[in-house]
This record gives sequence, structure tokens and C-alpha cells, in this order.
Amino acid sequence: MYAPATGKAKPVEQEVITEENVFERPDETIAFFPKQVLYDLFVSTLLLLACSALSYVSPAPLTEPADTATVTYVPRPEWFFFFYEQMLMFFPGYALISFGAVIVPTVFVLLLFAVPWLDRGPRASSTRRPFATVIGLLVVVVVLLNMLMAVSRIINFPGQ
Amino acid sequence: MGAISRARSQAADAGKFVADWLEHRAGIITMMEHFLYEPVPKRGAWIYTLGSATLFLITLQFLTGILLLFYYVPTTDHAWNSIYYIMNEAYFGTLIRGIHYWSANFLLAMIGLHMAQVFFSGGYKAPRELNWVVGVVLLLLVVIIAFTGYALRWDQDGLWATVVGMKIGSYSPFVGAYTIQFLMGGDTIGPATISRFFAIHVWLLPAALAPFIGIHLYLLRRHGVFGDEMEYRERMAKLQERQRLEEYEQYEEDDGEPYVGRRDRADRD
Amino acid sequence: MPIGDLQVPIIGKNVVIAALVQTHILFAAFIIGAVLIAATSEYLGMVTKEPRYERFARNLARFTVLLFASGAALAITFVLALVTLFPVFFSYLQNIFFWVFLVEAFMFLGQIIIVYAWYNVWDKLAYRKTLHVTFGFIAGFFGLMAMTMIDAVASYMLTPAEAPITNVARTFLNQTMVPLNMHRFVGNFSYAGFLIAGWGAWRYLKSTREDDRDYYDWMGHFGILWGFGFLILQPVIGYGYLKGIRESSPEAFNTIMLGERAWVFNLLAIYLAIMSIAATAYFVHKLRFAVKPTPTLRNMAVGALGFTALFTVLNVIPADADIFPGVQFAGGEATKIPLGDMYPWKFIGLIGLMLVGFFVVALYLKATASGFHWGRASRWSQYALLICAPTVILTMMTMGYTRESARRVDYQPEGGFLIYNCVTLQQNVVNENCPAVVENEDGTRTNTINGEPVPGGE
Amino acid sequence: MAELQKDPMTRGDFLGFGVLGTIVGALLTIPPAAFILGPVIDVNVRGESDVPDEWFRVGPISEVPAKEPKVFVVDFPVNQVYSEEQVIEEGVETERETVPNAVWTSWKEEADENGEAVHRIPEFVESGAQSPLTQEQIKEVERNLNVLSSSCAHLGCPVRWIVKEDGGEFLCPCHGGIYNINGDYVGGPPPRGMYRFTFEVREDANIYIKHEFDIGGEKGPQQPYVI
Repeated sequence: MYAPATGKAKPVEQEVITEENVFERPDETIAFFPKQVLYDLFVSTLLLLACSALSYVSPAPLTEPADTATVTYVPRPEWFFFFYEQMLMFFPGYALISFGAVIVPTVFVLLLFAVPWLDRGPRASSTRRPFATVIGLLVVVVVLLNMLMAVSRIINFPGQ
Repeated sequence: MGAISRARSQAADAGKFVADWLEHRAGIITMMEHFLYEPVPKRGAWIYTLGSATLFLITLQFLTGILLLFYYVPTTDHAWNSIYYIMNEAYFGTLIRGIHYWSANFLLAMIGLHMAQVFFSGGYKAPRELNWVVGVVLLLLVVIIAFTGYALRWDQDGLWATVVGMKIGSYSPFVGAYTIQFLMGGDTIGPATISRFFAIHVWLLPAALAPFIGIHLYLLRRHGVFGDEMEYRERMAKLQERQRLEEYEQYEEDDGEPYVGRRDRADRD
Repeated sequence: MPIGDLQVPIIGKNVVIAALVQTHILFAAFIIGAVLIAATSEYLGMVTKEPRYERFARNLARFTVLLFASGAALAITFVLALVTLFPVFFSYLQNIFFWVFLVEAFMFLGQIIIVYAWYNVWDKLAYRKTLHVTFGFIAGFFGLMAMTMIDAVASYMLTPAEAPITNVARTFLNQTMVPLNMHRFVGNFSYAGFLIAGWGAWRYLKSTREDDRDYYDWMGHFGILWGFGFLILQPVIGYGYLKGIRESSPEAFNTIMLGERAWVFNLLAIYLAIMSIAATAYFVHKLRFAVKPTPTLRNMAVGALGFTALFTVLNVIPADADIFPGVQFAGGEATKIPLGDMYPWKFIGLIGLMLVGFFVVALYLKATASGFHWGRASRWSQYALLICAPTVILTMMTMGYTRESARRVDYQPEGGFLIYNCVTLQQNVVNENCPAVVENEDGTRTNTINGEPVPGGE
Repeated sequence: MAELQKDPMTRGDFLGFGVLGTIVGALLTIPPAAFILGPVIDVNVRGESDVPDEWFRVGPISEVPAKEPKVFVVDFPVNQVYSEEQVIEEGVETERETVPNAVWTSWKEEADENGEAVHRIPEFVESGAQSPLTQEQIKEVERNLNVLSSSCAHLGCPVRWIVKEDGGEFLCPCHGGIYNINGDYVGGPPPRGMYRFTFEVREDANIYIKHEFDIGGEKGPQQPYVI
């Protein structure tokens, strides 16, 4: 009634590996159910414990009620918008603000969508496709550095 | 001794009967088997938990979000008080809202890691391009949900981050004014702003997010987990071995004498 | 004689420090850049199996090891000079940055051990190339960490955080720490790259044997690729750096950008012009020898050369007629030169230079991927590389002068600060909200340097 | 499962799909779009603003000090959703929703020949203004008064007044935008000076403003985007 699924992949000898079917099947596989689900559950429990502990150690923030007529409050973006706010700094002046704030992120998102069609090389490992890897690392480094610059600007702002 | 063994066999038969009945009616057993016993790559199992951790965090957000709905009131003068109530009066209120807040932060970090892992391991190569596109759509939805969610608590942080965010939005060419009036529900911040953000954060975007997660998982299961090239080391080695042998025969046919060694690449013409 | 009153007879204290630190930085910047370039070249040699990468990596490593000792000697004499000539200031700096200096010392120690070991085991580890290459990158990493620590001190002197020195985050991550570190990280590669290109060109012109000509022609190409490739990143990082200075030390910004030392940036624009035009001309010339000739790309490259010239000249136009303190024409400060002011003209110039630079480098990399016929480059292209080498050394020294003199806010020979708005050149504390001043319990404030109470402060 | 069966589609079926499809499609897209985009239509097509087009009292001009700006808080009633006038008139007892705005008021400052800052505060105001002001007194006050919105022109953060040795300046804490006491642009990322409210001074020596910025030039009064 139910098809028993074999654990081992088909014996490799008879199969002729060609350019197309080399990525057909990994060398060694494990069943999803016991092992992989266990690893996933392990990581998930860690995350849940972290969230619960943090929600008591440093509770979700709730500052004083909103007041649109304040002149003493210093607005700060959430941490995941730090790099975006810092990147805006590189586009001063009337024409460049809308360019840097809207057009640059839209172009970035469109490029992100088109990644599979921009990098069509056969090989998947990052050492075999240096162009894509270098650009990927560049983007990661620029984002991290902008985040760091935002942090140093926020903690050092002469206002407070 | 007879009673226990008889009870066990009766239970086994009953179990089998139920399983067969369900299988015939809904085919659920085969579906579960296909879901659970699918072979996945072994070597990098721990790295692939990034994706499932993201899934877990999103389900956590859905759960705690729905729980928060029981107490939250989306009007300008009660929003803050309702959250104050959750944090101080409701049993485990701090925990539920804490999880919602912290797992949101972890979710964005985890999505970053998951995307980086898939990008650097080349997981978007054919035939998995669509799954990458759906992933980017999920990323955008989560970022906008995070932005709208930040405003709902209607405290100083929330309000002013929204003011700055919308003012940035108003700089977009052509549609700048319309998007900001749509988000604010008029041309100034008021009660309509918070109810619109509430509607977007609680229903519009999660309702868009859920099916895309479904598609993401369906596409994953359709092509199987790619993992990393390290999962295909042996097959790659066999392929290169076979190609090299073919190359040698090619030399022998062209030159007529057995192959003696690789011709120097920088041979000057 | 009170402490710190030691005077150097003829040339004065500041010139001693300046001479020592300028020469040291010329060695140190090259060493940090060259170690990483050699490690990358070794990795490329391992991957592409071409012998020239290996030969280049080994020679560069030997040259770096030779330079290392003298660079270190200069550094120690520089610290010695600081301790003797500015004892009060240096001991105060040590109070703030003791741990940073300690970490820097250990990073320097690590760098010494690994760079020498890395070079000497070149043959022993030949069979485990990957391990040897990782050694090279670790050596480079140690060098960068040592530089990061020094940058924390240097950026603090120009833009001290207003927080008390117990606030480690604000003191280390002060306003210009991150941009300065990025600027120097990129600067090291660009500086080392141009020097390598200059050396390659010099040897190419002198070489007689055929394979020598190929090798040194390739070395010039490899050097200029590093040099110009990283040079085009500098404008945007420099912009971030200057914005950081403006936000936290406005007078320092005015001194170097609008005040008496504005000519320094005109000089920098001239160096930038020479290097950019020389590099782009070299690229255009080399495209002729590509294995897969691409005529369309070559014409576009010629167009790019035109644009580079246009944008660099736009950057060189001074803002007003007061070119150099003492050299004015037609009314000096008052007459504004058209196309001269920063916004929008110099801004367009810099952005244009960067975009054209990216385009040309991408074009050139595409041609490099398909390979070149080496050994046939013209003499003029090598002269272009030869000009770049001294220019990049002059740029390094001008930039050093700019940053250090930014604190000479009031331009009197005796005026200016050692730590901006806090410790003056005569090593006494200036105002009360400077981190050197500590608020004790009973509300009075004492100056931690000489212990005297500081008036006011409420 | 039964295998697939593909019958050909006749012209009639196609027409059926067309007509029924348009009906359902139109009903389920046009009204919902208007429903959601209501505010955009109100503001852009019918030109209504959420804030009634009336004058709101800011405060007496005597309270504005000579050398530095003073912030007043003005509560603008907001006609949005459940706080619209029509809703309230039908006997539903809800007090009006208001958006408090911070308004910086200061006397104009100009530098005379030798660069000294001169504050244009009229004498009769300094010596305590009697309530029925004459017309030209009003004219003089209106010429020398700055009534500025506290929202920074760059990204809308609340602008604050920083006292410095030579007077002071408006500073936006978010990105370091700097304006002088008259609200004109001095430095930093903002693309223009601070927004000015359309204001008038009446006989009772009080300042009255409307909830709109007169950015002047061809665009004329501009409905404030945010706050």
C-alpha cells in the first residue's frame, strides 16, 4: 500500500554522470524525518529560549506615548534600517535625496530579483564563480560598514 | 500473559484499520511519508537549518501576533494604553510581546543569513531560479511588515520612525505624494494612519506572506534541497575523471601517438 | 625645567615628529598592502597554475620582509620622540588608549612572527599550498588589526568623543574611526598597487631578456589594476570621512576645506588627475594586446579616457582666486572662479570620475579574463606607470599633512590642538567639557593632566 | 484519478466568460480601489485637507523673547475617519481628535554692516503691547516675525534650538541639519530652509496660523505632508 522509500541513493556505478545530471542527487543523503527535523528543532528551541529569555531580560520597548509636538525627542531608526539611513548620507542635496532614498534601493531590489539570470555559470560553488562572489562580499561589507558608521554616528551625536 | 498480548494485537489491528481507512479516503499516509522520508543532503545538514529557523520564527510571529490581537486596540488614544495593559496587566503579556519583538529582530537577521547562505552556495542556479525570486518577495514583505509593525505601538519611537519613513517615501518620484497619503489616510497623521498601518500589518501583508511561504516550500520540495557543492564532491570527481579520460583518447586520435603530457598552456604561436 | 618643556633647537619639535611619522607611514602602508597583494597573488597562482603569480608573490614577500625591519625601527623612534618631546600629551593618550596600544603591540608582534615565518617556510610548505596561502592572509589580517588600533587613536585626536573616557564604546568608535579605517584600508592597497606598477614599469624598460619583459609587463598591469581599482573607491569613503569631521569638529573641517589649508585638497585633486589619466591611458593602450580583440570596447575605453580627463580637470579648478597663502591673483578670496565650488561642480566631478573609473576597470577586467600578449607594451605606457609611483607617494604625504594639520585650528605657529578642542599644542587643557576634565563628587572639576581645578563648568 | 478531458470552447462559452468576467471583475476591483484610495482621492482630486481651513491661536506676541525662539504647541483638529465633523454631528459623543504641532516663533535677525546680529523686535512689543494694535503695528510685527514648523525639511525629525556662544542655531538631531534663527538653511542634508506656517497677527496681539506651509514660489501654500 505505501511505497517504502530506500535510504541509500541509487548505486552510482551504473549511472553515467554527465554535465547535466551531476547535481541530480547528493553523494550521501539522510532522511528528512528523524535527523534533519531534529537539527531544525534544536535550532528552533534555541531561538525560542533566546526570545523568551530576552523578553524578560530586556523587555520589548515602550517609551512615553506619541507626541507630535515634541522638540526634545531624537528619533532613531530600528537596527535593520541603520545601513539604509547611513547610506542616505552619501546623497545630499535636493536632486540626490530622492535618487539615493528611492531609486538606488529599487535598482538594488531589481538586481536582487535578477540574480539567477545574471549569474548563469554551470558551477555553483562560490570559488568557481569569482565575479558573483566578489560582488556578493562587496555588498555584505558595504552594508556592515554602513551599519558600523551609523552606530558610531548615533552614539556620538553632539545633541544629547 | 494472554490478556496483555491480546490487548496489544487488538490495538495493532485497530491502528492498522484506522490507517488503512484514512489512506483510502484521504491518501494522507502516503503524503506524510513523501513529506517525512524525503532524502536530503547529509554533509551540510546544520547549515540548512537556517531556512527552517526562518520558517519557525515566522510561525512564531503569526502565533504571537494573533495572541496580541486579543488585547490590542488600534486607535490613537488607546493604542499605547492597550500595549501598556499587555505589558503590565495581562498574564505573560511581557513574554508574548517580548517574543513578538525579539523574534522579529531574529527573523530579519536569520533571513539575512539564509539569503547569504543560498547566494554563496549557488542555490539559485537552474532549475531553482523561481524559488530565489519567491524568496526575495518574502524578504520585501517581511521588511514592510516590520516597518508597519513598528508604528503600531504609537509611542515616541514608533511614531517618529514612521514619520521619517513616510517622509523618505514621499521623495519617490511620481508616486511619492500618493503613497504617503495612502499610508496616512489623508494629509496629516491622525486616527486613520494607525488603523491603516494596523490593517496592513495584521492582515494585508501576512495574507500575502502565507501563500508565498507555501510556494517557497512547494518549490523546495519539488526540486529537492540543493545544499552546497560539497554535497556533490564524489559525483563531480567521477565526472571530471571520465572527461579527462575522454580528453586523452581525443589526443591519441589527433596525434596518432600515445598521450605524453599536458601541452603547456602558454605555448607561443 | 618643567616636564614636557624639551625643545629641539633648529627645526622644532613638530618637524621631528612629522618627519619620523611620514617616513614610517610610507613603509607601513606599503607593507600592509603588499602582504595581502602577495597572498592574493599566491592564491591566484595556485588556482590558475601560471608561474608568474608565484614568482611575483615570492619576490614581493621578500621585499616586504626586507622593508619590515626598517619600518619597525622608524615606528619605535617615532614613539621615542613622542615620549620625550610630548610626554604630558602622550601619557594622557596612554591613559585613554592603554588597552588599544597593548592590543596593537600584540598584533604587531603577531605580524612580525607570521610575516617572517610565512616567507621562510615558502619552500617547506610548498606541498601544502592552501595552508601557506592562509598563513599569508593571517599575516595580512594582523597588519590590518594593528592599523585599526592606531586608527582609533588617530581618529580620537581629530574628533574626540564628548563622552568621559570610561565610555569605551564612544571613545573607540568615535565619529571618524570607521571612515578613517576604511579610507586607510583602501588606501594601502591603492598605494602598494601603484608602487608595484611603477617598479614593474622601471624593470620592464631596463629588462633585455624576453621572459623578463613579459613578466615585468604583467607586473605593471597587475600593480595598476590594484592601484587604480582601489583608487576609485576613495572619493566616496573620503566624503564619508569629511562628513564625520564636519559633524563633530567643525573648525577642523573649516581649516582644511575652507580655511588656510584648502590648497591641500587642490593639490590632492592634481595628484588624482595625474594618476587617473595615466591609469586610464595605460588601460586603453593595453586593450590593443588583448587575446580576444574587442574593437568596440576599445573605442568606448578611448571615450572613457576623454571623460576621465574632463572630470579630473573639473576637480582641479580652485574655488576662489586665493590659491595658496601668498599666491593670489585678481582679488584673491573675493573672486569666485566659475565651476569651482564644491556643490554641485566638484561633486559631479568626483561622482563622474568614480563611475567612469568603474566602467574602465570592468572593461579592462573583461579583457584580462581572456588574457593578453605580454611583452609588447610601448615605452609611453610604462612612463605613465612610472609617473604614478612618485605621485602616490606625494599623495600619501599630503594626506598625512592634511589630517595632522587639521587640528592647527588658529594657524599661529604656536596655536592648534593635539586633541581637538581639548589638549593644545602646549599640552594644557583648554575647555571644561573635554574628556580630560573629571567631575568629582562635590561638583568641582579637576583637570586630570595637571591636577589643577578647572573653573566653571556648570 | 480520471484522466483529463479537453472539450473545445465554443464562441458562446467565450462570450459568457467575457460578460460574466467583466461584471464580477468590475464589481470586485473598482469599488474596493476607491474604498482604499479614498484619502488619496480626497486630498488630490477634491483638494480637501484633513485639517479644517481655519485660523488657530498660537499665543501672544509679547511672549516671544528677543534673542531666541520660543516653541508654542498648537492643537489642530483632524478630520479623519471617526473624528470627522459629519460623524460627530449625528449625536455621537466623541471629543475631537487633535494633532498637536510644535511651532517655533522668533523675531527676525539680520546682521548689520559690521556683522552684528540685530533683532527686529518692535519697540512697542518690548515695552508691553497694549491689546488693540494699530494696522501698521500689525504690519511691522508680521514683517519681523518667523513662525516655523518644528519638522525638519530633510526627513521630518523634530528640530531643536541649540544655544551657542554667538546666539544659537536650529539643529535637527537626526542627520545634523542646521538652520539659523530665521529658519533659513545653513548646513547639513536638508534640501531647503524650515517650513513656514501661513500666519497673521490680529488686534488682540495674538498670532494665528493655518495648518499649511507657504513655501511660496510657484507652488504656493503646500498642504503639510506629515504632522
